[in-house]
Amino acid sequence: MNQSGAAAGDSAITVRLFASLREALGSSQFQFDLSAIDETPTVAIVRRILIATHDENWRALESADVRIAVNQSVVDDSARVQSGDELAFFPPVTGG
Amino acid sequence: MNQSGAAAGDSAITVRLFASLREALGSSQFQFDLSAIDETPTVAIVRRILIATHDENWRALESADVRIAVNQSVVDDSARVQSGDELAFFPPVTGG
Amino acid sequence: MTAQVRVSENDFSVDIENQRLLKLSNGIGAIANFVGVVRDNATENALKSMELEHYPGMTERSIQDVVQRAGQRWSLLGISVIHRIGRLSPGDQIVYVGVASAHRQSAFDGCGFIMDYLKTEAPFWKKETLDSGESYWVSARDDDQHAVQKWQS
Amino acid sequence: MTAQVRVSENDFSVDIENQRLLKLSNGIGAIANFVGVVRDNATENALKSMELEHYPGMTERSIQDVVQRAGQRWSLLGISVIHRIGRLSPGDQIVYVGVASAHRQSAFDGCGFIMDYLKTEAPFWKKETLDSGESYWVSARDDDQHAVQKWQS
Repeated sequence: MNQSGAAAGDSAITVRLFASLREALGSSQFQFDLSAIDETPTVAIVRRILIATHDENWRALESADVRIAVNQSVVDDSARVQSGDELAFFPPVTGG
Repeated sequence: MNQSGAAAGDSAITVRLFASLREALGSSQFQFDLSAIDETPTVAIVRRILIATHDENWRALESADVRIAVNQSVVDDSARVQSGDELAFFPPVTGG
Repeated sequence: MTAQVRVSENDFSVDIENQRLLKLSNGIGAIANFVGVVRDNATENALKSMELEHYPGMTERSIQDVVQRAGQRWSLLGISVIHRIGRLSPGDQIVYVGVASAHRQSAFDGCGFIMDYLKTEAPFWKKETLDSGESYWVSARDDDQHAVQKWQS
Repeated sequence: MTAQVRVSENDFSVDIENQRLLKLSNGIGAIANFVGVVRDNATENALKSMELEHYPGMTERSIQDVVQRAGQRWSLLGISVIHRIGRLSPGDQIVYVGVASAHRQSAFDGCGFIMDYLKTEAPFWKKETLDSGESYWVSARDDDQHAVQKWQS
């Protein structure tokens, strides 16, 4: 994938990770460039690429427990993302 | 009925009235002597005597709405009272 | 389970009462509260004041009875009920119920149960006075009689 | 119906928030409150502190969404929700829900509904640290998933 500056700025999404996922994956937020793939990939495709391009820990993203939000609304992994979107992965919520 | 001092003291109950009943009957509390009647009359009998020996307003005691308590526990008019008891009549409660 | 019941002319603080509840037990994770407030019912003529009459002794006893029934029915860690008497104005607090538990559902259930039975069993009576000077005893609501039925199934 | 949602590191006063609710509308006769508290769950090893992480922006949005659904479902006169974030200690207040209504049943229902959905939808995560130094993310409870089902019938 092309993660170089200019291209990423043009057609990137922001990926955010929270709580136990953030700790397990060692990252809270990063840009993910869409320019090398389908311009509006599903979350399932983005997730598959993230797992393929990172270490073993990232398989945690595949857990049935993982919740997904696009632009701060909960979706399932068939939802599509496009440039500028915010995609978040997080564990089941435990507030209140 | 013998409502004279000494006798009433020996075998009397305290009758209490609350809220709209208190206002309608113009009394909040009085002694009722049992010595001239059955020593353990039912509340129904006491009520009948109270109505018979007072003015028309006291028919308010017959209303189906009127609640009865003996010694601060809710009962129906078949309950019996004896000397020293506290008998209360009141309208449906509206606290809270 | 520790329970506290108070009938008083004085106003109360929910914060202070909840902090007292928290001190009654370890393991409290949830407090359900109910606060009753003097509502201005009148459509044309505003409410000026409300007078709360009660049956001293029987009020405390009947609230304690309701509170103990709630404590037997649910796993609760503390209950506190305060009911005011005397003269109140629109917006004034009338009644406080605080039910503490480990988790929220039993706290909510206990709090609702106590209010439903308090409304139909505790000997309090409200008399309202309007700005016009007219005053009347508040009528019991059929809704309140129906409300307790949901706890009897 | 007016609603207020706040996510904050600061503690709250139930009294102050309830008084704010009362100013939102005429005709309020009932306020149902829920207060969540940091519970010491540990049996052998006491809880030292709790860290509350959240998803800024989405938390406020998801609570507002739950609050609006409650306001559409029941006849309510005001809703206020405060949820704390950051580091908390055992006994500290975590969440405040205040639901104002003319009569108590809709206030109770709205308050229970908001808590049940907030627990399953609002993006907050609790991490507990014990006196031993051990720390762990709190697991979601199956009970919380079941709790929302009662509102879906």
